[in-house]
Amino acid sequence: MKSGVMFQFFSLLIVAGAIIFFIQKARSGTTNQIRTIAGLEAIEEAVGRATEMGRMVHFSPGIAGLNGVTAAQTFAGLETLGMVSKLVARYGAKIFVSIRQPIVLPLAEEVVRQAYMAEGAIEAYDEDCVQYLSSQQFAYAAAVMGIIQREKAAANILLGGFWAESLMIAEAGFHAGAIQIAGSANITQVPFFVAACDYVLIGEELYAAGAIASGNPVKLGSIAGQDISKLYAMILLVIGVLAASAGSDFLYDLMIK
Amino acid sequence: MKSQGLMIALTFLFAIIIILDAFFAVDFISAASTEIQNWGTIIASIALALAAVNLIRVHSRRIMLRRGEWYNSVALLLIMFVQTAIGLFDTSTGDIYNFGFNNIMTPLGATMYALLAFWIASAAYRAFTARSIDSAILLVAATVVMLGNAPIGESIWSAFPGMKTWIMDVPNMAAQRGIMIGGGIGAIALGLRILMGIERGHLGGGGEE
Amino acid sequence: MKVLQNVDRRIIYLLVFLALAIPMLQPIGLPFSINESSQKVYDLVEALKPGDVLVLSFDYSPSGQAQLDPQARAVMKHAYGKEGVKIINVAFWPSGPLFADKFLGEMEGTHDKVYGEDYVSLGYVAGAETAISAFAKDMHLAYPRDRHGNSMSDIPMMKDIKSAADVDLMISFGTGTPGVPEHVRQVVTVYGTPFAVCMNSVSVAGNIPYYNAGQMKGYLNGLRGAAEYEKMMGEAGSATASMDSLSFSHLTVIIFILIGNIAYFADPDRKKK
Amino acid sequence: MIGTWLAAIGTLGLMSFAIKENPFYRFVEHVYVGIGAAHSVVMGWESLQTKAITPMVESADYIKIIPLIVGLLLFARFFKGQMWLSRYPLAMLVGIGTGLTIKGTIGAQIINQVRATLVPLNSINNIIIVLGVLTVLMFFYFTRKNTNPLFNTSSRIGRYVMMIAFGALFGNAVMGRMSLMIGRVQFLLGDWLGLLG
Repeated sequence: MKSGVMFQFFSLLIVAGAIIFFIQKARSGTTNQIRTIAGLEAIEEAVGRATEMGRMVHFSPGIAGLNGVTAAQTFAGLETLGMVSKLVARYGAKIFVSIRQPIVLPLAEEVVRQAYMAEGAIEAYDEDCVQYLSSQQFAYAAAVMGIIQREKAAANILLGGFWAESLMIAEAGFHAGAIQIAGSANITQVPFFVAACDYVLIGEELYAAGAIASGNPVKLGSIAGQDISKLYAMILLVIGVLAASAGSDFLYDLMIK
Repeated sequence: MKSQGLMIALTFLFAIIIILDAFFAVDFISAASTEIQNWGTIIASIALALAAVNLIRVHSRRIMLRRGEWYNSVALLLIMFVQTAIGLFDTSTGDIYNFGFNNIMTPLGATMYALLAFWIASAAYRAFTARSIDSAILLVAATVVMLGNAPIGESIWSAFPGMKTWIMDVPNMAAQRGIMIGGGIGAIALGLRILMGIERGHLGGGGEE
Repeated sequence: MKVLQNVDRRIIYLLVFLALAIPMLQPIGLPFSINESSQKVYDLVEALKPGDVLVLSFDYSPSGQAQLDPQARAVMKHAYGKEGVKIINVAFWPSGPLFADKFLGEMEGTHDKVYGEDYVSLGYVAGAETAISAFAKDMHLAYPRDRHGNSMSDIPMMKDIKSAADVDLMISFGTGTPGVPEHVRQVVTVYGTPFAVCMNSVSVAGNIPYYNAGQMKGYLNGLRGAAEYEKMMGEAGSATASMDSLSFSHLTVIIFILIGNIAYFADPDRKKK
Repeated sequence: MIGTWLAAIGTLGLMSFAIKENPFYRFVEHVYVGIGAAHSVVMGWESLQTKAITPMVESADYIKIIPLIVGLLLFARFFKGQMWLSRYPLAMLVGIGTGLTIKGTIGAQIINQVRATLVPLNSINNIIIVLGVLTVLMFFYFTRKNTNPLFNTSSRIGRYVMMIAFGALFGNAVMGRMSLMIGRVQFLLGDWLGLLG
């Protein structure tokens, strides 16, 4: 073993072991309880309000594609879209989904159609409710702003990978008086969402929301495994800090062994 | 050879070589790890041309069908071909290539995101409100940091830079570290799901923050 | 109050533009102090001794140029003035080498470093984190030739420089991904190379834990960081000249937030929304 | 001179978006996409020369032919029915990337971060740092009951600590965005119009 990496190596074994174990356990049917995510709970209220007011619900799954590290955010967005459109179909509200990546369009259409089908409301499904607007980041943002303002959206739900356009879209929703629920794993954009939106999903909450909305066992299992890994980090922290306060650096030294 | 199993095995093999090399000093693994990393940079070099090929397909179709603003597509392809040709013959160190880079690409790229100064000001005016404890804390901290960053803050009250430094180095550091540890564990979990063959079709990405 | 909430956005844009432009035409030169993190970058460069190896990594694109160019100019000027320091310019973003070339061109004749003996430009290699890792592991295999087509084995100064372990200081000029986390993961953690960063302001908050943990020894924060570096060098440049604009644009944003909040809380319809 | 004018026209073209989305803006935007793609091709080609062609020609390192061919398979996606071939280079890239992420993250982003937090609780700042890191981790701990009072309190504190961090991020973002515009205004007033000393 190289010097200075022993502790890292065993920690990696613990982290990887926990994650793999819980994924396998979830695949074999064990379910885990997950804490509520306020933004996810608020979706029903937002859809209900849109129904009462007779105005539309706007949804965007972000501007990321299906490749690369940010794809996970798009998938989480689409998973929550399934839940949103089921509620829309159940209440008889209207939804509009804005798409930036052409490759995401067919997936989003399918998600919405399936949701209407599951609610037995396929005749109410409007084919034009999912639309590709533009591939260019700011042209997309401008188009979304236009739609939100024209239609006076009652709810604005933004869940996925967002970049610099986040505050433009959130500003438009705020000005239209919409209930805004937003979330992204791109931490740099979360501040703008917090300042302009009613409910915000912070970072990994987005993935958890996607896993809850879809009930995907692999993702739920992975979350449980990650939690055990966080617990491991917390335990190290507590022991190390108590030791350091008592004047002992044993863990501090052990960690670079 | 269409088998997904083979591809997952390949992914697994490459990843495991790099991981083993990080922890164990074995000569042939180290050599293999160096070699495949250099292979990775070769494949990534070729991948840089993918966007151009994609643009040629999309825009040549638009031009042929005279669809939408097809003349913009002509402009796009024209400048792409000309600049590529200059770059290939003159290399990126050449004066003609740098003329295009310095006078077209750089100002346009810089302006694209400069517009954010406008958007952020307008959002500040119209949408950023302290309507919950969360957003109130955020806006107060943000204001202090802004006054700590801008020289005028110091002129107003000399304590602002110190307050800013404290916010950055204490509460901000703690929160960002918590996020970083959680995110790191999430990244490892994603990696494991890829290696287990559960998560498919990922390719590293990146961009401007 | 309703009027306040419905001001045309173009008027807001115009006010921002004026807040930036007027102080440029009529500078007042408000004083500013030096942040400790910037001082540390300066001290790291200042402490380089003859024979030390410095790597400058250009990891930004035109979008980040407004903040990174002044930083890079100031730091390069400082570094190239240090006698006997060997400098390696690399890039992990495709625009990086062109920026490096631009500054080297501007500095021609102001320093006595000789290409190949005292400094070298290795250029860009694709692959982001993979390229960074390959470079740190074995520079000769990662860069068989330099940016001008010279074979690496023919470059005298590279004879004794093999991996990141031979580097005394690495500075990255970065605005995104790949950037700080990638360098920390593949260079600092593995080889213990002292590392400092010149970055855009948006990236600063998220990278602070690396600074606290000593993985990043110092950093410059955007345009303000560049102005501080110019001040430490004793040569006011474009960044220093823009500090008044920075002040008034910040003031504008703060005032906007205040007015927006007053209008919001004074709006009687707010509860019914 | 011509260069400065070109740059100024382009800059104004993109800035016109602030007034209204318009045809001139779209034209300039297309030019930007075109030249950006060209830059990727040129730099990709030079990187390929450095990494594959030089070693093969100068050091007879013929094994580099393997990644070269595998890399070219990336273009198989543009031929109907051959998409699967382009997954091989991706599988390799993802393998390397995943390996680097896993081995890099555990040290740099987890162990070293925990280690740097092992401070004695002898000052307010240290207490805030330790509690901050712990409560933020608690906030992101998902598999638990909603009624757990320890978790509920701590994750609320974690949330507030994060809000301060987001405020810091916000404040710095304002500086970053303003700096970008300062760069353009300096160019327009100085380099182009020559109004700045």
